[in-house]
Amino acid sequence: MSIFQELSNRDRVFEFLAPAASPVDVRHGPILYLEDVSVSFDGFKAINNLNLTIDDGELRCIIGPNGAGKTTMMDIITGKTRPDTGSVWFGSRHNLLTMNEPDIATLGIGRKFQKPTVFEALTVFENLELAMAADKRVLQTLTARLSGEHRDRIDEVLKLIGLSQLRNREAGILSHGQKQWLEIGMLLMQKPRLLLVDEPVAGMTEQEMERTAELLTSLAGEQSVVVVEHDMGFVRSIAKKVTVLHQGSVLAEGTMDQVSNDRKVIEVYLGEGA
Amino acid sequence: ADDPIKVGILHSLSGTMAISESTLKDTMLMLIEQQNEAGGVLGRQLEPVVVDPASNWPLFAEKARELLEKEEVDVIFGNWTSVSRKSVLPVVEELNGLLFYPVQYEGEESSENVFYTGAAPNQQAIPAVDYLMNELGVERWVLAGTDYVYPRTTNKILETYLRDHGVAEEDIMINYTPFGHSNWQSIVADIKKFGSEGQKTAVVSTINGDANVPFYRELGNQGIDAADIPVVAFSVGEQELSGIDTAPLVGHLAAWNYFMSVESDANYEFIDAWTAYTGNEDAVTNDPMEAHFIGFNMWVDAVEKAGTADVDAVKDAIIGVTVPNLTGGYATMMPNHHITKPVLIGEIQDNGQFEVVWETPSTVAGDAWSDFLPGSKDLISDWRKPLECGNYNVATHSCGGAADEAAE
Amino acid sequence: MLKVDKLNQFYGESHTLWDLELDVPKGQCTCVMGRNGVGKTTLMKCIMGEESVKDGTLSYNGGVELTQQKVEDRSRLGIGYVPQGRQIFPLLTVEENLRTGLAARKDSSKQIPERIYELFPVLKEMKNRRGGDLSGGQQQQLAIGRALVIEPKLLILDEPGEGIQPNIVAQIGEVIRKLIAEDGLTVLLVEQKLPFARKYADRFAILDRGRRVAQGEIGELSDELIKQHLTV
Amino acid sequence: MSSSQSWLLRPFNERSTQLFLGILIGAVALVSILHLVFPEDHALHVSAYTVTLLGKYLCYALLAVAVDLVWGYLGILSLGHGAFFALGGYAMGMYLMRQIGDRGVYGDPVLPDFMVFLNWQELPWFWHGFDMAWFAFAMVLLAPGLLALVFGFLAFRSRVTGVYLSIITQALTFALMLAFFRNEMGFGGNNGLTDFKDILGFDLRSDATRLGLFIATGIALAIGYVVCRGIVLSKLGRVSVACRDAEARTRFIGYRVERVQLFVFVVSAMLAGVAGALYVPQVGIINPSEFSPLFSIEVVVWVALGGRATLYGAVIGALLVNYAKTVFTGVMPDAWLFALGGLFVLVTVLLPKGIAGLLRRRKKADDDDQVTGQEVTA
Amino acid sequence: MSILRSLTSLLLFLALTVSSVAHAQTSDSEATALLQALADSSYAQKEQIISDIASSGDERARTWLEAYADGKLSQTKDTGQFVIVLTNRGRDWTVADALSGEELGEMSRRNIDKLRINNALRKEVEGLLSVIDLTVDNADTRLAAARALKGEVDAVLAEQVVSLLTTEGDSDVRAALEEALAIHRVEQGDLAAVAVLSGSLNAQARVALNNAAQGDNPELAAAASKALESIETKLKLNSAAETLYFGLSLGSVLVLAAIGLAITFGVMGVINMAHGELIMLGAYTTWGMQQLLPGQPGLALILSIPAGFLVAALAGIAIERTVIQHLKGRPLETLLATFGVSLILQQLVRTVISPLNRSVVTPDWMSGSLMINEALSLTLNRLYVIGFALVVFAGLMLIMRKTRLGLEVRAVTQNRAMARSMGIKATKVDILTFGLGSGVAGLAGVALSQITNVGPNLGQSYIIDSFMVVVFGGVGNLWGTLVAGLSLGTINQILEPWAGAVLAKIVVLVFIILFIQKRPRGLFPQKGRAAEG
Ligand SMILES: Nc1ncnc2c1ncn2[C@@H]1O[C@H](COP(=O)(O)OP(=O)(O)OP(=O)(O)O)[C@@H](O)[C@H]1O
Ligand SMILES: Nc1ncnc2c1ncn2[C@@H]1O[C@H](COP(=O)(O)OP(=O)(O)OP(=O)(O)O)[C@@H](O)[C@H]1O
Ligand SMILES: [Mg+2]
Ligand SMILES: [Mg+2]
Repeated sequence: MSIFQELSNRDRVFEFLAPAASPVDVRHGPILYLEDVSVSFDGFKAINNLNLTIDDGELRCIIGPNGAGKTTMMDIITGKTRPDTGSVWFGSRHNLLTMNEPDIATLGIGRKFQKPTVFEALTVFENLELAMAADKRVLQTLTARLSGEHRDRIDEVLKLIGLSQLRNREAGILSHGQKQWLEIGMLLMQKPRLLLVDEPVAGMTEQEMERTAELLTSLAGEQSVVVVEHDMGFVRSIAKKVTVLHQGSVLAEGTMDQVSNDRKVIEVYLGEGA
Repeated sequence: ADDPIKVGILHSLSGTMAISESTLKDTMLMLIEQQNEAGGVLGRQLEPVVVDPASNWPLFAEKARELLEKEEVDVIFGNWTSVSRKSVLPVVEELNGLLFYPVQYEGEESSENVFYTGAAPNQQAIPAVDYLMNELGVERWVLAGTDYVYPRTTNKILETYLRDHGVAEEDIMINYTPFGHSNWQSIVADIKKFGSEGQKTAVVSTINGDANVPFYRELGNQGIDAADIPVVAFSVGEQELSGIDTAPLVGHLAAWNYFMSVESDANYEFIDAWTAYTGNEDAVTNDPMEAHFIGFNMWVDAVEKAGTADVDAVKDAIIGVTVPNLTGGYATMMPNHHITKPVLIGEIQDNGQFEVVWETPSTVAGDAWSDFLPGSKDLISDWRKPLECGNYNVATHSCGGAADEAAE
Repeated sequence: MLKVDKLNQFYGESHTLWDLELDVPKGQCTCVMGRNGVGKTTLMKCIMGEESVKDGTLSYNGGVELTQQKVEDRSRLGIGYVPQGRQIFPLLTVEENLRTGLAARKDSSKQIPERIYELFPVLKEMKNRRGGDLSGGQQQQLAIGRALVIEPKLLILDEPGEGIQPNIVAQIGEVIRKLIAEDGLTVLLVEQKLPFARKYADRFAILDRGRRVAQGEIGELSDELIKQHLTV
Repeated sequence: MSSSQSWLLRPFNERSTQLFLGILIGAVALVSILHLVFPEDHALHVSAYTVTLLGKYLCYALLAVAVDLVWGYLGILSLGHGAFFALGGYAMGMYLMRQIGDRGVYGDPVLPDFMVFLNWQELPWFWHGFDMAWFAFAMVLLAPGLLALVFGFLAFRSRVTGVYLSIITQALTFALMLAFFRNEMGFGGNNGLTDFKDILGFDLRSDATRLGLFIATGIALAIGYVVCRGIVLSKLGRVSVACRDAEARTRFIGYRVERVQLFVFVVSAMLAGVAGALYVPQVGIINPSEFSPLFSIEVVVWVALGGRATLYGAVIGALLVNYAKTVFTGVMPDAWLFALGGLFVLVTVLLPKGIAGLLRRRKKADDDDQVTGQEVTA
Repeated sequence: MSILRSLTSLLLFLALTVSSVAHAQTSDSEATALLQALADSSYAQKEQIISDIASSGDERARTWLEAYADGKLSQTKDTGQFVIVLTNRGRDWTVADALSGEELGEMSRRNIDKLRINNALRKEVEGLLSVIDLTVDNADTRLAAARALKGEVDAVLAEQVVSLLTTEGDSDVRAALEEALAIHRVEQGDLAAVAVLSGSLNAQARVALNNAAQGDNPELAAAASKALESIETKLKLNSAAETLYFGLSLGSVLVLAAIGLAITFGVMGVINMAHGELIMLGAYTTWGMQQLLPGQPGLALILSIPAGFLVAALAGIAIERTVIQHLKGRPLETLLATFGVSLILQQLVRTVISPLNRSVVTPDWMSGSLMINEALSLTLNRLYVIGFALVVFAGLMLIMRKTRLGLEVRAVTQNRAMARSMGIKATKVDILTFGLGSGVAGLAGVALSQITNVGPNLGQSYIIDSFMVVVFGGVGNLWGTLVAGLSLGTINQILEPWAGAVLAKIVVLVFIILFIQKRPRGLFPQKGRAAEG
């Protein structure tokens, strides 16, 4: 069975893709909850009273014009940027605003960056190894040993992202698209509860896009996924629910059809041709 | 005919101390050249071995070891800073070498293997203070120095000395600055204030090296005149002055055992030789150069007296050796390995020279252990048999720690 | 306008471009396609001189041999470059980013052409913001704008639509066509997205593992070719 | 890769470490044998002078390894590692001073000479305990370690990076230098600590003690190297590299960058301390100039010259530069700075990856062939 | 006090002769006898002879006394002729006959026997000359002389001062004379005179009031204490102003030293360890210029500004071309190479010029100080340096902001490949910028030559501070360098009086370390997404 067939088999999820046991409490509702979040840079309001909830296991697409604040929103969730006001909760127990980046990552929020950033001096394999869910405290990392199981896991992801042959090359020499894939691979290795994926298919071919779509839909359910993308074909192929951001707050929310017929959305984002 | 006698020269030619030390290397080379022209010593030629310890103290020890162990030199002339001497000292003692140290220093040391041809505190600091007190009627004192052992010790000694002479505590201001200190504004302003309270004030400066130029500049610019608040320096000589615009400094003082301006035939000869050697009409001479001149001649005499360059023989032979100094008198090597020196006080002239304004009536013998420090007032040093002790305690009649060890 | 002939390029020991040949006719838009890592970006860098070539020729505008030209002079010859990954100057303001392009302009004008701001109004709005602070898509617009400042005769675009919102992508396509039509601009485009390529390009060339494996009018781009060279 | 082993054993499976340890142990053994077996006037005799000199180089080499660990792998260009080296040295120096006992010139059983003649009445509190070897040796690790811990904790917590970090490490060592210069501090001021007599009861002037110290330094270097190599080869080593190249990104996959930095920094500081401690009895003096910022910069220069991020490159660099210094200062005392400066310039310009780069270039080429080979066949 | 005696007698004499314009000229033999007495007598006797000379009425007396105070009045050993030394550098000195003033050409210095003088005598002579000055036409000279009288007035002199006051027309001189008189009167217990001294910043006045305040006369003591109080507050203000000035001047030295580095390191990213040596080259250029133009230190200094810039800039460009250009993209390695360069440059200076410091002369218009009041004067050399630093800073700011170079160099450092693709001539930009940064270092050297040593170690003493300032201010921000330099300087000077020089420096360093914790990117950080990576 090829890995793709396996992946498209929705009712079975790979062990290695299953989220690590995390103490996130989702019994009382959404996994991610943003309320009245605002942030401004030198007086420019990048996020403006943003409210957003993501349910556990949901796959959500977020679209919106350039500069709408999508990446900034992810920055806030992952602890990179502190909002001026508002609250951000992960499950009902964790207030993300009180935590720093590694804590948030350890809790189970993984992120793929818009501009692919990988560890250029390390090999592709090592990039994945580091991302792998594990005890990431210092001494544990020092004494960590790579078991056969771990290896298999990395190998599988390598195959999935098509970089098996380049596994021992330094990540710095990868082409732009290859780095994109490596980032996705690192995200998978992390086994997060919530995946934040910023423009996953930029620079990919049609077919790769399909592959990515399959991958992301297969993850949803067990894991929650938030995708930001400008490629409408791709969004259409995966989206159940779409949120449109504009000038830092939600402009529209609904199914892809609802949204793409919204006048305002067409005006500020899709354009008449789409 | 025989193998040459090797003379090690251990002066920094690079790094911060090169400013002071590199001329001493040249002085030694000149002296050796002259000696060789005169037939060498015991009919043997002298061969200089120059190394560069690069103003790096551990490197001084390493280079001393190199000279003694690898080059097997018979004598070393070298060092300037105290710390470099301290670093070299154990090596010279261990390998039983000979070291001639040409710079004024804080005393409190006497080694069997080291000959101190520079001034001890009683050959420089104390007479200078006497002069200020008696001739100029100074009543308030600023002791300004660079923060290291020489100024610290000298100032400790002077403090005791002044207090003994009835100077009140609030009439002494002590100030230390780091090496190479260049921003003297507020210190000079403080001195100015301290000096403007009615009594005659003087500054005793043990400020070292590069810090002096900005110090004197600041004095000049803030209008502190030698007639109002004279500064007497122990580390500023002709060589240091050659790097300073001396016009604003005229009248400030320095205490040394030699000045280039001293009028004596020996000095004229030395200066002529030096200018000829360096090929520089304006080359200056200074006190440590004279110390090397004396030390070198003493060593030559001792070797000739002993009939060998062997360290132990020379060590014994040199005590009591008397050679002419450059100021028209004689210097004798004392049993404590220090020499006798006249003390001169000079005023700075606008041409970078000193004018002698006062001198001790006779020469003063260097005192290894100061009488003005509680820890050392009972100590004496005598390297002659049978005492052979660098720190003999006349109160307890015992030789200190170093003797135990020598016995081992 | 540009003719690439027998181009070979190495990264250290690894041979990346193999005897590559490519024709970019004047006044048309040629689209280079290929899977990830086949060497598209490398080819563009070779043309711009950012990577050195082992052998082969790049003759530009009827005879100028680009490989003989200094990197700085290539833009002065009228080649505008929008690199992959934007490569804007992050600590310069938007306006300063644009002004860097003035160096290579023939008329040594000191003004940024108003047209750029008309095309990308967001750049005017954010004139005084640092380039690095812009959102991804804004940066991409800035990169394109910056290339247009030098008023190029040949415009090289390496995946220009990446990260830009759909209506502006379409607008960029229109602009390209307009410039081709009005100013006789030549465009060399790297693009993965078929609809965009089909809509705005005149010709295509497909790279695979460092070799050119197909080329022709855009209409000739068959599903079979796509299957063979563009799918994994 | 031997990734299933304990991190400390891993380096032993590595070719380069085996080679390094082989050469190091071989050289130390050879020098010892030549020193002991041949009589002094024999051509093959290695003099005590040379032994001590080599011992000093090895101390520098260990210091360079410590610097390379933080600079090469963690990306922290420390311009203040001399501070840790000097602190280790002072800890050892204080022990050695206390060992002098009443054999000092003033014969005071407790107070070191410099305190006597500056009129100190009693031993300052921080000098207590240094008469005991175990305490002093613990301080050799603890003093630099603790300083690194506090300093690193503050700096890394505030995410100080790059040149900012470099400059505050420099400020740190500069401040310490000025502080130690102060005679009031009770560390002997500019003269520092000297005139040591013996260590653990062995006479420091005897050749046997010298040889012993040299061998101890060799062993310390070997252990230090293995520890560093172990860290580098472990996952933590790769995390360090990740921090070096993309600090922020490392956080997003869940590593507490500041702790990684702190751990490696403290380890490195302790190694530097050990190097300093072994250095002091061999050169016979410790004074504040070891704290001087220019010394720390020089150490960085050794590492760069040898080849950054290789560890053995650091050793090569330290040995080479210091050997060159010894030779040049003797052979061409007036012009040696030209030679040394020229060496720095030429190596940088001609050998981008330092001297280690020369050695590695061949190996790398082999690896590359393999990879491209794979690609073609795949 | 001996000086009073002679002052008094001289004043008496002057009072008699002030109207008779034509001074009698003593015969040469009388003069020779006087000079011979001066030469032969002991220091104690010389005092009397000086005042004899002063009151001899010989119009050459002033010349002799001046020459004597300067240490220029000498006697030749062979002929016993009295001469005045004109130049006293080197082995042979040029002299002129003391009696006829006729130039005698060069003479070996060993043949010249100086008439000995010491500080006490020098002060005496100066006192005499200044009393003569009290009656000259030039008001400024009179003012200086009157100021010198403060604290020197005694009963006899007081009367003379009173009579001088009747004829004195200049108000400043009058004020000074009155104060001098008041000091004397307070000493005598005159209550009314306290009022004159109240508010005076003169040190002697303070001493007099202090004594009065501690005296037995309760009324006088109370008045004196009150006067002192008002003086104290004034003094505090002045000393605060002084500290601020010291701080600014130290700060401007730091700024000057660092500002070139703010370009080469801050903007270009080259860790230029040879920066200090470029400063040193600037300082040596100044020295060289003064050697070329002996006797015109001021002109030489001004010419050194362009020359120092050029020399350092060319040296910088040479470094850039031979070394740094090969290290593109390896910024850390520039540290290694430039460290080597700095060693070479240092030793080069040692070998080619000298390991010793060189003496750079301060031109007259830069030495001394600008007197704001008697408690506050600003040293001129530092005042000029502050101004110079600001001018250099402004110039640099203009270049970086208003010319294309500023833009291009930033583009090149941020993304060299892309900048070249945009048609920016990166090599040219490198050369120009590095040359500019180095040239500015040279300018710093010119300024520093007026403050500190000109020697081979000059550079080393500034390199650490320079990096500290640039980084503290925020890399890449020129304003940051300015503010950082000035504030570090000021902090240091505020701390120094109570902490001492060493501790103050340590505290400043610790302050920097702690400050960076609060602002990990310096005073003026590069903000935003790009900077945070
Ligand atoms: N540090 C900052 N300083 C100033 N402005 C900023 C900063 N960070 C973000 N912005 C502005 O905030 C807005 C939101 O940016 P963000 O990157 O979140 O947009 P986005 O929705 O991800 O856009 P895109 O689709 O182009 O990636 C943009 O206008 C950007 O210029
Ligand atoms: N600096 C480098 N050193 C070695 N190999 C490199 C380097 N840069 C790129 N490569 C390799 O060269 C090949 C071509 O890369 P290039 O960036 O040209 O691909 P591309 O066609 O533009 O891909 P993408 O569609 O992902 O942008 C890739 O396999 C890449 O791994
Ligand atoms: Mg975005
Ligand atoms: Mg590409």
